[in-house]
Amino acid sequence: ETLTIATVNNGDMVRMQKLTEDFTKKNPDIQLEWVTLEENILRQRVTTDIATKGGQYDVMTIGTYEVPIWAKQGWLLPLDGLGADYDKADLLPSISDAVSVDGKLYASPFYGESAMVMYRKDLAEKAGVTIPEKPTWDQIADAAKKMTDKSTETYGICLRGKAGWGENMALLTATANSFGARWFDEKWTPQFDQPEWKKALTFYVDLMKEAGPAGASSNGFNENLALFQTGKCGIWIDATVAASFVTNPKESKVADKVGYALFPTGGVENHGNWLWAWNLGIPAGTKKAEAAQKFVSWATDKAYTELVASKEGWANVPPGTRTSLYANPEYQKAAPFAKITLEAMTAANTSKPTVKPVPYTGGQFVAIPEFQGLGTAVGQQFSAALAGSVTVDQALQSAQALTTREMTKGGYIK
Amino acid sequence: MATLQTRATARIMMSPAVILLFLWMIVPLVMTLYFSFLRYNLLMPGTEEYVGFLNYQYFLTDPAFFTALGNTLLLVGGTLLITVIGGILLAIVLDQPFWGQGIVRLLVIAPFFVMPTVSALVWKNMLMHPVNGLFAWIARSFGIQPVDWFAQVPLFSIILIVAWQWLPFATLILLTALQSLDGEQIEAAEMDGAGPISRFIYLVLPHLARAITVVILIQTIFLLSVFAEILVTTNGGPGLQTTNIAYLIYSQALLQFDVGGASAGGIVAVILANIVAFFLIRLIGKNLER
Amino acid sequence: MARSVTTQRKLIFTIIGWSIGFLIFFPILWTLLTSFKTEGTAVATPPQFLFFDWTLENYHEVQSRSDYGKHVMNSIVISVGSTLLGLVLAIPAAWAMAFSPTKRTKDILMWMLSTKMMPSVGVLVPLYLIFRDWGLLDSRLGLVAVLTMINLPIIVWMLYTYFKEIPGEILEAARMDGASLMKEIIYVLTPMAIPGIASTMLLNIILAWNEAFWTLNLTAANAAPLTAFIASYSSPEGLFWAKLSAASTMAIAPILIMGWFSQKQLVRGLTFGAVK
Amino acid sequence: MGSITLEKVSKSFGSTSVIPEIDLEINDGEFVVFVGPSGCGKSTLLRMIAGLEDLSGGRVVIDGKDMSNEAPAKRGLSMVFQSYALYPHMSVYQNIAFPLKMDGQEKSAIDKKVKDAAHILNLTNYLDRRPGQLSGGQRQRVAIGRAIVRQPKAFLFDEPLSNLDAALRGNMRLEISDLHHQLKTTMIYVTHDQVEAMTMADKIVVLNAGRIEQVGSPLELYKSPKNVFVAGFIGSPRMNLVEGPAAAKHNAVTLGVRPEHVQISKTEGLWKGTVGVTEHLGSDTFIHVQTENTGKITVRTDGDFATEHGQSVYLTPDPSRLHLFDANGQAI
Amino acid sequence: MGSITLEKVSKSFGSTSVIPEIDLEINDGEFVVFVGPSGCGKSTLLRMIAGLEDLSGGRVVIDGKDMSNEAPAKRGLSMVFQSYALYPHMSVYQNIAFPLKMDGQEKSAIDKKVKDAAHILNLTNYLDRRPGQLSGGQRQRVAIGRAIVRQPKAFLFDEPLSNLDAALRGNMRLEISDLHHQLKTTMIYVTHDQVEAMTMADKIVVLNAGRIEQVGSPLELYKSPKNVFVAGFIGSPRMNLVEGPAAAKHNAVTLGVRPEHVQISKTEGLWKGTVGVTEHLGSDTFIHVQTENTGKITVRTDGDFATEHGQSVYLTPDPSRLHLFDANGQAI
Ligand SMILES: Nc1ncnc2c1ncn2[C@@H]1O[C@H](COP(=O)(O)OP(=O)(O)OP(=O)(O)O)[C@@H](O)[C@H]1O
Ligand SMILES: Nc1ncnc2c1ncn2[C@@H]1O[C@H](COP(=O)(O)OP(=O)(O)OP(=O)(O)O)[C@@H](O)[C@H]1O
Ligand SMILES: [Mg+2]
Ligand SMILES: [Mg+2]
Repeated sequence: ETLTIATVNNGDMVRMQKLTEDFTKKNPDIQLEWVTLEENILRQRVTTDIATKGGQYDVMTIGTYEVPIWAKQGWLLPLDGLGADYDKADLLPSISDAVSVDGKLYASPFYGESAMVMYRKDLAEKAGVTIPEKPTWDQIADAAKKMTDKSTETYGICLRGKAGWGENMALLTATANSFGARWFDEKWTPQFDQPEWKKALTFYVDLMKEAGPAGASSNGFNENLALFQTGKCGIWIDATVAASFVTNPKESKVADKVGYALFPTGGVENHGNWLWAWNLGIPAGTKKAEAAQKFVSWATDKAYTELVASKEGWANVPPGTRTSLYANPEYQKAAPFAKITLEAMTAANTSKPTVKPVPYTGGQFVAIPEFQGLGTAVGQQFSAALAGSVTVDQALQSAQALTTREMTKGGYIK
Repeated sequence: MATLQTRATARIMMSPAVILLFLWMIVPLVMTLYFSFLRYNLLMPGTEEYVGFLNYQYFLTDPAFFTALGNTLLLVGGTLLITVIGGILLAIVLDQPFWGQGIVRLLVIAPFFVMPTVSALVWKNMLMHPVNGLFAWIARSFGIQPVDWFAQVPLFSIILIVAWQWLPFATLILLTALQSLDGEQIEAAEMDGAGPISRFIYLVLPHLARAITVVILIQTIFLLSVFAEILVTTNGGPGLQTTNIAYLIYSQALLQFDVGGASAGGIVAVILANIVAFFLIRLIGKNLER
Repeated sequence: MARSVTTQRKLIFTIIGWSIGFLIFFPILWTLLTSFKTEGTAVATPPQFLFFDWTLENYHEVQSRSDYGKHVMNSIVISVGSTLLGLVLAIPAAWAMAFSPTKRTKDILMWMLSTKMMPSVGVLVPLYLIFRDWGLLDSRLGLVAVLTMINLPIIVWMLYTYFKEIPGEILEAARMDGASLMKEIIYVLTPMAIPGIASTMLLNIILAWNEAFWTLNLTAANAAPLTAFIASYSSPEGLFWAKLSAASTMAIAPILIMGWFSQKQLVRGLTFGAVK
Repeated sequence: MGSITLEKVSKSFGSTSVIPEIDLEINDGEFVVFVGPSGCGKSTLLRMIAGLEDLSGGRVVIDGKDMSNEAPAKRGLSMVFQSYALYPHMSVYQNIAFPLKMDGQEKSAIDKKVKDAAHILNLTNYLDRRPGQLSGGQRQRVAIGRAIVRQPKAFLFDEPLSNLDAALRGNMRLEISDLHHQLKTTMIYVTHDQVEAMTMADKIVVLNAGRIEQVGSPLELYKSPKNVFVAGFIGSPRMNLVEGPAAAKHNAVTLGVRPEHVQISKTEGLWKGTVGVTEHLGSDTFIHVQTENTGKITVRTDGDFATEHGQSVYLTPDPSRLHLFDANGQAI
Repeated sequence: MGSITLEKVSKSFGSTSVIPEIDLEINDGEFVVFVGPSGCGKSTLLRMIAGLEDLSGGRVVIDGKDMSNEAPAKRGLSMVFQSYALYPHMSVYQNIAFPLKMDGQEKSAIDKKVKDAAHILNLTNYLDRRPGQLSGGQRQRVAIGRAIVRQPKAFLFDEPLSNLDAALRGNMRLEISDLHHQLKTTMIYVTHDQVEAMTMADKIVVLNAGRIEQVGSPLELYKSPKNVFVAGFIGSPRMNLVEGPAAAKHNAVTLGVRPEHVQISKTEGLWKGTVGVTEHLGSDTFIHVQTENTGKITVRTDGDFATEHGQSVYLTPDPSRLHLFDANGQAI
């Protein structure tokens, strides 16, 4: 039997691919075929395939955004044959919630992340600022401005700016959450005309203008990572996985100078509710369900963590899925950011992303099928605001208009 | 050539290609047309229903539509401008005798072999990046504020990348055309007292007209559907500044998975492309027949 | 124009020519150089041009992660296969158009070309459904079929222009000599058009090689060509410039080298016979 | 074994009639030349005989059999094209062997026939060359070689020499004539060069706008052209055609006299004129005289007659060699 | 106002010397024809005069001024190319006007000159056409028109008629001769066709392998060729050149006699032979006779001499018209 596995080209998955042998040794009757793709292309491919029942894949790597939507459509097999060693109870509750529908697990988390603040301790010291463990946006702004020194190409803060629902809109939705804003009210009316959004976006644009790097409007995760690693950023607020990259001395000039803090709050008690996990799911149509479950359980159980640790060291194990990992002293030693990561993950609540009531679940995204298109369209407006080609007000107005349009078309607004 | 027999065989010989192409065109086209009248989102199966012209209405009234149309024309026009003018200049340089001509020619045609995605990635990240990019470094070495390409001049940046990929094509065609210019004509003009510039204006340019037409025709066909470069670099942003029709349809089809909307968009694009083609054919008809 | 070219003039053009050539080639050169750097050096400022620690690590990494050979094989099969199939379909069609033209020949040609103007993404879903039903998903055969159809108009058009350069008298001579239609095409037309056919082939192999929409969207594990290979290196989480450069170099090297070796033919191919 | 009859053959392309209706008899072994100005339909007629062009009406009968609807290959004719139409990718040997190969003949038989043909045409040393490596005359010979090996009922030539330069044309003319003497096969030869027509033909067919103006032997046409067209077309330099009183004197509308039949004198004669351009060929001299009443007259004298531009001279046509034509251009 | 002197002019391409060293004097108003076989350097020489080709040595003096290093446009010469080299995208009018426009002349002046030229050349009705819409002869005239409007010191023609068919070539020959009489400008005319050379030239320069074989008027060359090369080249049909005993009798290595100076008889004569191909031109007949001892001899007789293929005849050369050459091919 040959399993075709679609996966994203991130480091942890690549590592899993290299450990294939361990699995095939244990299951000599199962061969693995890997299809590794860049995130956006992967999403297109698997979505087209599953929606048309193309049946090309037996295991798919999907995000927390897709799991609930697909599960509702009955496209995913509920994972009830993962074996005794799987220990479902060990999963972080927030993650486990995100990949379950009606209490049933529809995908098994491979690694998870939230967002947090990473900053340069040396620069902060030089600028004479301290960043508390639970900062507010004002504190961040103040610190960023003080750290900025454009003559040495040191920028106080690096934030995502490239348009895209998974790029700038992830950060901006989380930021908006932390400012008390929401995408929709209970009747699915878009809320970009509300003061909370204006406050959040104005804050973001102003801060980036003053303390951000050039070209911020086309920076995504990778661009910011490169900037931070080469020592050009004072503060970077992004996904928690970044921590393992910036502390890797082989790649990073600033490996030993990074400090961490929780995602900032902006007046309300909300740390943005950023939660993401890449999960392994099994399409309902597969004829190799049993083998697929075997593989999923191999790749996501505790033994796999130990396997990686033994081959590549504890710093490289996939983070963010299991409580037991964070209790492991060896991991804590290898990953100085473990504590903050865990805190951030537990703080994220996807069923109640904002302080005001909303009809959707999510966090840095809204878990409705239209969100990819919508988020990207709104993201384009906001990145235009950041680039300075439109004002914040214009951007919000356009966002409101186009969101209303799409929601009407989608039948949400009657 | 023209006996009844040969004409009959000709029809038979042509039919496989024509029939297959016709099927290739018509089957997806009919399906697309059919889908375009449905509410059909891949992510919400089972909700398909006939909605009349709703999808068209939404596509055409999309505030992004006219911007995208404009951007499409700018992208095609700008790229054509750069490649044709650059191609002519380059062809003239390459036509002069100099040392290592053959090698330079190889260097110049190389971009044509690079996959669009690869070239977009390389340009965006390694060259145009305002902080880490090579251009920024060069600018700073001269003490100039580096250009923030994708924020300040996003569409132009895309045009630049696309033009880089197509410049070799234009150069090669124009170079070949240039080399086919009758030497005696140039000599005649020389005897007639025409200097290099007059010769260029009165002889070389008109001689290249046909080749330029070919460049325009072929490139337009390919440029109308550029989207990989946009996807990789700007995702159509900031704002709508780099969204073209192809990208707009892409976002409907592969971000929203709105098959109905994308189909309507596809039909609109086909119509637009045919309008462009109509003008092109009239242009070509005149110039190719000669 | 056999007047001597002054050395000075030649020198000036040597400088201009090489500068332009270098500038245009630079992005590729830079990719090549970057592929030998470590990820850290790849993003370093100021950029390192030649004096860095050259490493083959990226190539090792790329090789160990994906089956480069399989992707290359797929690329070759798909691009060559679709081109050959296209030729088989196009040669008779072009023969008919060139040597037995009717009033509608030009229209048919233009119509064929206009089928290329359909945005592929608009017809993805219909085609995906057809492919699924016919079991062609992720098969080389399916891709060969699609790319054949995509490039067929160009192949027909190019062959048509080449065939038109062949004097009809030669085919008539063959006919007088007793050759049947099949023999006329096999023994006379095709060998005479070899240069044209070769350049058509080259250009279409390149176009098929670089086609990145259908090859990505209709394949999974088995039939994925180099475009899919590249898609597994672009923008993952973490630094990737050097690895991407290595992968890019590997993806474009075969076609680049082929293109360079056959550039004489290619020039002909590119001009679509339009420039005589 | 090689007689060809055209019966009411006509041809139109779309609505334009190129050949209204032609009847023609070509006997076995004859060398027939179709001659006429460019665009008069010579090639079209030849191609209809060959089967490369459909008939719009009428019949083509070869050796008594109606071949009007037969495929070219079946008619047993060979054709030599203006552009030679050699197969550039085949060697001379292969070119000549091609029709035999198509005929499915045996290797050894082919070899013998090709070598024989090459011997006749002096091509033995070039059998391995490609057409591109041959001179114009050699290519022409290969084309002929390809035509002979099939031992056709008749050869069709379409302006086979028009791409050669003057000297070579002269030589090839002789070679083709020689060949005809050797093979004694029917040949139909198209040209618009009247010198070729005169020197090679047994029978000349003069065509004009798709119509046959006259059929006859070269000397017949030279001596008694049926009409003005033929008179003007045959003979070099052209016959002088005079209208007006000079012609009226003989009760004709047009009077023709060939340059070689005009006497020139510095002292006296019928027509007075001044010398224009004089062309010295060495052996002959052509003097173009602008006469006072009868227009430009060309006179041919021997090489030694000395004149100067602008000089006054007198011309006298030989009265026994006058050609007279009526208002319709028909000979009286 | 139009004399051209070549002094020790030489040319080599790389290491191959194409023109060893040439001295030549061309007088104002002369019509000089360069003639010689293909590849002998005619075009090269002409192009050196025009300035389109560098000199490897020597000087080109035009009207007493050394122009060896002057740009083509500065030399005041006009050239008509073999391929016409018309500007295909310009109308006839624009083509002719081009040199004037380049000269920066006024619109009205240009218009007058173009119209005048068109009038001289009978092109008035075609001024709006593109070259592609013209016949060969008309194109040729446009090329000449473009050359005249500049009122150059001299015209250079490089095989201007070689792309035309026989009849047209005859006409254009006359037209160019006429033009020369009209304009009286120096003309240098390159051809490899000896008929053109003979009929048009005031002075013929026979070139062979880059060397001048003989310079003289057409009749001089015809009557007393300096060597075998010139003898064989000038005259049509070619002079019969006989070696062996027949020549030795006259103490020469080669004996030459022109076809028009050989008597043919059915009964008696010096050389016996059999008739091969006979070419009837109407006015003359060329008989190709295979003699027993002296090879193939061509004889020219008048149109009425009747022979048959294979018939025995006797030939007698006119003793007063024999040309004798020594072992080096020089005339004795
Ligand atoms: N395929 C065609 N369609 C329409 N008209 C044609 C076609 N072929 C020939 N003609 C016309 O038929 C007439 C006769 O053409 P044809 O080629 O037989 O002339 P020709 O006597 O051979 O002339 P030339 O001496 O120039 O070869 C011409 O007026 C030509 O324009
Ligand atoms: N650019 C060149 N490089 C090298 N050799 C050349 C060049 N141009 C001409 N030649 C040689 O110089 C010789 C004379 O050439 P030229 O063109 O003057 O001959 P021609 O007498 O005009 O012949 P034709 O009658 O064929 O036009 C030829 O042997 C030719 O090969
Ligand atoms: Mg013809
Ligand atoms: Mg020449």
